[in-house]
Amino acid sequence: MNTTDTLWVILSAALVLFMTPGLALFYGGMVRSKNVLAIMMNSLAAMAVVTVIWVAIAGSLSFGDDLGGGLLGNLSLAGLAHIPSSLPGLSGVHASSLSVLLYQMMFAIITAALISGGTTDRIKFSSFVILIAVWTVAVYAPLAHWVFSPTGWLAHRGVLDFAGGTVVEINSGFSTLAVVLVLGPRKGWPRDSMTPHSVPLSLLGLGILWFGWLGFNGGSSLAMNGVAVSAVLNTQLAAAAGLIGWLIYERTTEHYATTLGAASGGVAGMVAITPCAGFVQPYAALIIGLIAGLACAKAVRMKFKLGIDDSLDVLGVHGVGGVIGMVLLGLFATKSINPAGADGLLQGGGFALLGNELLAIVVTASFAFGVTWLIAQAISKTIGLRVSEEDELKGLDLTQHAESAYSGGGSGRFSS
Amino acid sequence: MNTTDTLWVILSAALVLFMTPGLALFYGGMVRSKNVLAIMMNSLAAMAVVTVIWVAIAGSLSFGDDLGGGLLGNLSLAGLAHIPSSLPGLSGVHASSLSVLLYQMMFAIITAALISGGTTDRIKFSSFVILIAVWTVAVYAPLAHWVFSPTGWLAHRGVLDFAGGTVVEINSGFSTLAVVLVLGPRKGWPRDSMTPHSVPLSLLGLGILWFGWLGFNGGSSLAMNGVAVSAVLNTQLAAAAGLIGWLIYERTTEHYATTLGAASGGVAGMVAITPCAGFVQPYAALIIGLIAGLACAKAVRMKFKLGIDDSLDVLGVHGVGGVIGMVLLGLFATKSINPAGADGLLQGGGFALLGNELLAIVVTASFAFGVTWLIAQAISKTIGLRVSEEDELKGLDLTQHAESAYSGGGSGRFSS
Amino acid sequence: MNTTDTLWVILSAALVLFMTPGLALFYGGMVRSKNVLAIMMNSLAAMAVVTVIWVAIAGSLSFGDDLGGGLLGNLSLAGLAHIPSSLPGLSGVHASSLSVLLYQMMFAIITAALISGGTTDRIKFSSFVILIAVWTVAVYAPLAHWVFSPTGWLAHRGVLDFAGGTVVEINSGFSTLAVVLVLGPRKGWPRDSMTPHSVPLSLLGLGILWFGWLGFNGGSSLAMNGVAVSAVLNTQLAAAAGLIGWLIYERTTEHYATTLGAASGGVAGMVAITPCAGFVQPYAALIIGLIAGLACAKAVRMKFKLGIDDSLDVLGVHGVGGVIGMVLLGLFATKSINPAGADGLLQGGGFALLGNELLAIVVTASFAFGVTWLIAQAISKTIGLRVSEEDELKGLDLTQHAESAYSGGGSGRFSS
Amino acid sequence: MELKLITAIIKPFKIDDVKAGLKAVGVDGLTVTEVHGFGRQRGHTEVYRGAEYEIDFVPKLKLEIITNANQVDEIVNALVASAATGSIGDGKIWVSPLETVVRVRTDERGSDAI
Amino acid sequence: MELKLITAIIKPFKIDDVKAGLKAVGVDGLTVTEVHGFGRQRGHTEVYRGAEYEIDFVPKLKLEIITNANQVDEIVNALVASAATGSIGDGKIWVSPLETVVRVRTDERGSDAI
Amino acid sequence: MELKLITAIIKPFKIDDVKAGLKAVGVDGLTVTEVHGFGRQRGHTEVYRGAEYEIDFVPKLKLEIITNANQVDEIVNALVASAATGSIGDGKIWVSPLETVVRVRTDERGSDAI
Ligand SMILES: Nc1ncnc2c1ncn2[C@@H]1O[C@H](COP(=O)(O)OP(=O)(O)O)[C@@H](O)[C@H]1O
Ligand SMILES: Nc1ncnc2c1ncn2[C@@H]1O[C@H](COP(=O)(O)OP(=O)(O)O)[C@@H](O)[C@H]1O
Ligand SMILES: Nc1ncnc2c1ncn2[C@@H]1O[C@H](COP(=O)(O)OP(=O)(O)O)[C@@H](O)[C@H]1O
Repeated sequence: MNTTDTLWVILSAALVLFMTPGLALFYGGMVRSKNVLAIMMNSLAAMAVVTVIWVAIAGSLSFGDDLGGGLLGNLSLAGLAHIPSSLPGLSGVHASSLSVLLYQMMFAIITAALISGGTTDRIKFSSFVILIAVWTVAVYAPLAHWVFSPTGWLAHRGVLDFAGGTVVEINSGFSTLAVVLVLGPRKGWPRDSMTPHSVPLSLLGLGILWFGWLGFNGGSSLAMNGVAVSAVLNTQLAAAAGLIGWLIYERTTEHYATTLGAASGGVAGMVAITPCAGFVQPYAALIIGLIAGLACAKAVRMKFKLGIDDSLDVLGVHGVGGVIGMVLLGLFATKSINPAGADGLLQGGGFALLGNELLAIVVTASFAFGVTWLIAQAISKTIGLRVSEEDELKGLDLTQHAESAYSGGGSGRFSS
Repeated sequence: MNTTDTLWVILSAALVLFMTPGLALFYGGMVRSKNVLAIMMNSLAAMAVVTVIWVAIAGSLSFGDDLGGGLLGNLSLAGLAHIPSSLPGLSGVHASSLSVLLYQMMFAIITAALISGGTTDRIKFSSFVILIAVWTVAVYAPLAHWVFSPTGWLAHRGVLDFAGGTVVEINSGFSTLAVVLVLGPRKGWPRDSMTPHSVPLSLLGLGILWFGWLGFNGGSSLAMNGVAVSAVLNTQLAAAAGLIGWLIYERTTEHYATTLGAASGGVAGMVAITPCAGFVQPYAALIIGLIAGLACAKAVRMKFKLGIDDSLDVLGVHGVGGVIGMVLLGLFATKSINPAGADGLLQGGGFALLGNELLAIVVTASFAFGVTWLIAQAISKTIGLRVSEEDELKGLDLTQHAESAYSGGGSGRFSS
Repeated sequence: MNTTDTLWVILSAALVLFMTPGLALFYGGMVRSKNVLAIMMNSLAAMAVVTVIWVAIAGSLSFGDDLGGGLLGNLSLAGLAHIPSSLPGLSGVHASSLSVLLYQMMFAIITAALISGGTTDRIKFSSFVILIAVWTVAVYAPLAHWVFSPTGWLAHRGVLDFAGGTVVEINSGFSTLAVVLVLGPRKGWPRDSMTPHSVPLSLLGLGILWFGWLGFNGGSSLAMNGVAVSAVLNTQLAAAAGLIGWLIYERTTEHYATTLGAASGGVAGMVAITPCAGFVQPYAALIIGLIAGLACAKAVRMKFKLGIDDSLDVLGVHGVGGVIGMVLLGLFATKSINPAGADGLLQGGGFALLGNELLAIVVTASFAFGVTWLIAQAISKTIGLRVSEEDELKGLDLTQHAESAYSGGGSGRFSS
Repeated sequence: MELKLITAIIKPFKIDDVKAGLKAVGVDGLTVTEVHGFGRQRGHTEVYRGAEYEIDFVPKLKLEIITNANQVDEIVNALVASAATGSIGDGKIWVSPLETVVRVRTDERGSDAI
Repeated sequence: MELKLITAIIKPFKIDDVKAGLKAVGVDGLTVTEVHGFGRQRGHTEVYRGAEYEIDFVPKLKLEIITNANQVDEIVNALVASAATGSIGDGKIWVSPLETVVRVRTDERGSDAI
Repeated sequence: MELKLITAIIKPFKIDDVKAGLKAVGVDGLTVTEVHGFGRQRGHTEVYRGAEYEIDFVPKLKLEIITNANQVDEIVNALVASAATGSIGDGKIWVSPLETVVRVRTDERGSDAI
């Protein structure tokens, strides 16, 4: 065990863990004040439930010995009781295996939490908990095995994905789409005004996400080396360029530049750089971020035409941004940054990598959408996925959690 | 000096430092809007006053050369001017001594800040400052010496406490109880409604606490090694299980699951794992967290019967959670995780460790309660501990600090 | 490349990055609710625009090969495409060069963002963006070269500045003064009430700033060693002492102690210790912090007499605090903490260092003020620096960004 | 012409419907206040760490409309029609006499000021 | 039956007492607004980085109660009894005439609507 | 002595001027409510991720002043003088009859209670 590498992985794990409360704030600020606790609670639930499921089984399904064909890991790591000094296929990694599993746990948590951005304001709390519990095992773990474990079939084919363009971003985007289609739009959407109740809360969330994302991408080198430094730098560059791209879109098409747009652009840039962070040069990171900012700004405006109430744009930002990142990785990847990577089309590597990336996009989107749709349908048909109309009107904070986010005080209502 | 170990300790110090503003938010959200600044100011005061006192004297009383019998350190480290390359009894530690003292300073800060959770809404600011200044020297430093310095009498007897189940958790719980008994309940408690003015602020605080606690427990290995990794992992597991435990309690006894309950459960789990983090296996961390979540949920509901206005449940969460952690450590500790530890009852180690842990619980609770009660009485009898009734009604923000937390603007009141 | 050093620098870079959203909150809480998004957006803009400009050119102007006379770097590092294994003059640094450039980028970002504290509530968003873009090249980069690059003329003369007392603090203070003089005061200032709309937001910002500043100063050793530990410790001590100093000023002259004062004092202490962090002993850090707290508390009260609406006191806190830090460094610097430093007047080093520090203060303040004034004038005379009176009255959130920070919900206004 | 003040308490989520209903009868000015009502409609329970609070105040909007006396009936009917959901808590309307109305901008008085 | 509107300005922390006092005389509906009052009661000073602000607006609650004319005295007395603390700033009560009251849900008018 | 209630809707940023104007004519008590007005004055547009919202409710302050009838004209004129900016949306004033006024603290009634 290399202690510096382990320290880097542990630090990155802490940063990724911190992203989930950051996401809770980012999302919480965007909903109406009657639903802010409910959506934050979804993130808290992910922090608790996914942790337990990861330790119990999902971590092992992802990183245990391959059961065959690169399709799934076995239960050798279940309970994290007996951890080999290096995980299957990761013998080149000198960070402690346990630290790697801890770090990867944080990815599963935030990916599950992302789904709440689509389902907010109407999903039953208990159903959300069941949804993400099943989904972590049935959707997340297989995808993580395919891509993040070197023994997985996509990784084995040569698919590159530095920190989760597929497993985290495309997966969350298309999984959310599936749940949203089963759930239906919010009552009153899009006619009623559903403005963010606290944009500063969302900007704070963005700040935490940005901070954490440096570890999210940086830590994926699983070692403190030049690749890690590049990954951190590229994340910063793509966030900046994404922010600028989104604002350019707004200014040129709609004559204003919003703070929520800036925040969303920063996220879009970081989403897109996620698969690329340790494989591309700084100039490419700027291009990738800029394109993602522009494209995701456009994408989130299309849901109104499609009539899909993906409330906080998980598909538009994470799904679309993830696809963009994977495609552009096929163009910009270069071994000069990471010898363990590959050269993309524009780096003289031909179409091989691009083909692999496209395959991974299609596979991830289809698998995530399909299986999640089945899970959502099953829950919907049994215990129900959605609160009653009356409860939705009153707000989920009161009706799901018996709480008000903000209260004045006296008589439970007036400041005294 | 080992640079990686030092880096880990410094990073952990920064994370623990960050927990105190996190606590200020966690607490600040739970009080009425007229008292939010006052309780946050208590945490700020701890960050300032305890820092100075620690450097001047308390750090040396805790970690200086033992004066005899393991009861107190001498003043060899006062002013942090002449620091030996290893602290007394810590020759196996290769992180810089100064970094260890810095890291330990952060523990003293947050422990002092925790007291404000019981005394909120009615304690005079100046009295709070004097209280924690004296308390850091008279209560915290001796306890830290007994348990955290290997030359302290409890440590020497074989008491295990990884990161402060006694020094931080039981200590803060019972110290707060003492101050609260001297102070009396808030005017109107429990009849009047005193609902949290901003639950999102508390959830943000929880997010920061969770993030920081990874360093709080992880750093206590004072080295980047397998024990540190275990400690971080166990903290995450206990937080998750504690959150689940608290919600189970709420759902089964009161038919709802609240976000404040989830946050409180996460804290309860982390409190209980604090003494255990580097000594137990992952499955044990889950059990410890779960029990703490259930038990603390029950405990906070008992103050109404006892008529003790421990306003934000420092005793119910930190006192009770700390006791649970220490007891369960006596059951679950295992040398397989940490050869420098011991085997608990369920790990074939017999009753030796359990006995030691029980002794430490009793000693810590009695000492903290007793000495703090004397300090609080002395202040109460001299300059007074409590604001006037009128000031309490108007709120401490206005009357202690001449500020309003939130204001509309124009004419000092209306947005313009 | 030393991996531990690199890890420390990367971690510090992340911490400094996090300070900018922290600053956005610190500032955001202090303005009226109609301008909170606008001022936060200024920080977001700095995170995006300065990043791109740094990579493109400013990083190279700062740390590229000296063009002659220590006045400016060349474009050898432009685009961060070809990075030597050590930067000019920094051959003793073993952290990766790219990590150092990343870390330094974060300094440029926050220094630009600081300017918004003076210009808030009335500056046009587009003009602010242009201002900081030009300023990063024309003001920040030269100063960074002079002081932070060992090949710069001030550094070469023997000026000591550990983490930016000149480049960050004095620079931001006097640059802001220049813009504010061109811009003029806010409509209604100082007659109208302009109370902070959310002090808890500011306190949260302070918490993040304090956390991040440990890395801001600590990382400036560019290595994990005893100097880094001292720098982190001294930062904590000066923050604590600054907080206490400011409160002492308030209590003795105005009979109250405010939370915003506490927060401001913490910042003042950290500003003043910034140039000194790795060069002085703990007792000196306490003195420096205390003096800064007292002096900056006094300084911010003088703007009313001078009639200068430096709205959130960038000059009073960062300008004055930076000057104090540089002067006191001339007194307290000691080679016993950092052999690469010098001995100050009180440490038997004579007037040499003090003279250098005074020179650096004068040079920085004049250069920053002068060039920034020209830039601000140029913008003011062309596209204009300030929004219309009507827009200022309505608030910048609505008129610059088409957003409201807080909204109730239904009909865009009332919670439903 | 005599002037009246119509005050209506309504459920917040009906504000858009009510605005439309009022527009249809020619009302193009009104003032809205966020209020809390107490009446037959049950409130709700909130729980924080086991402490239960019965909140019987329900959020409502209060609308104030100044109008000529001859339009009162029409407006009241429009309010009832657009604000009613049929469930408890739909609110109240009351009408009070006015003696003067002034437009601040122009100092116009009476009907002209509306 | 004639109808009246009783408006009361009270200190916020008295709301529970007042609610109880009103219940005792048969009032089971009212509407509350958070307001700021200005009067004899002194406000307070706030200070932010040395800038002092005199805030003379004091938080109050405004209660509006529609009732039959014959109950006005009883209700006003109950208000006075339950809201008074004896210190400056306890507030005011005023009574105004009403011409109609309507229950939105049922379109009932007059006393039936209360 | 007859009593009246004067209600004024004003632009929020005029509150200090209005307070001064009222003091000059001897008003030393009033109650303020934050309200939203809808009228001729245009609102504004907000945009969040491309979703545009027209907000036509404009923030206003409502002032309520109880006074003796013989002072009504003077107060109304002072209000107009101090609240007017000349641009659309300056607000309205209306005057209503009152039947009683009570000071809660002392149970004084009528003019003495003001
Ligand atoms: N006597 C009253 N005086 C003033 N307002 C009242 C009165 N009674 C009811 N209200 C207002 O009307 C609202 C609805 O009344 P409620 O009794 O709940 O149902 P309904 O309108 O169906 O009779 C209340 O929330 C309150 O705001
Ligand atoms: N002339 C007035 N018109 C309207 N409201 C008033 C008037 N005078 C006082 N008030 C209201 O009554 C409250 C209490 O009045 P104040 O003069 O402070 O004390 P008191 O009620 O003891 O006379 C004020 O805060 C204000 O809300
Ligand atoms: N008919 C009305 N009833 C009640 N309030 C009104 C009415 N018309 C206007 N108002 C109030 O007066 C404010 C100003 O009215 P508006 O028509 O915008 O401009 P002006 O005062 O110049 O006529 C509105 O925002 C609203 O609060």
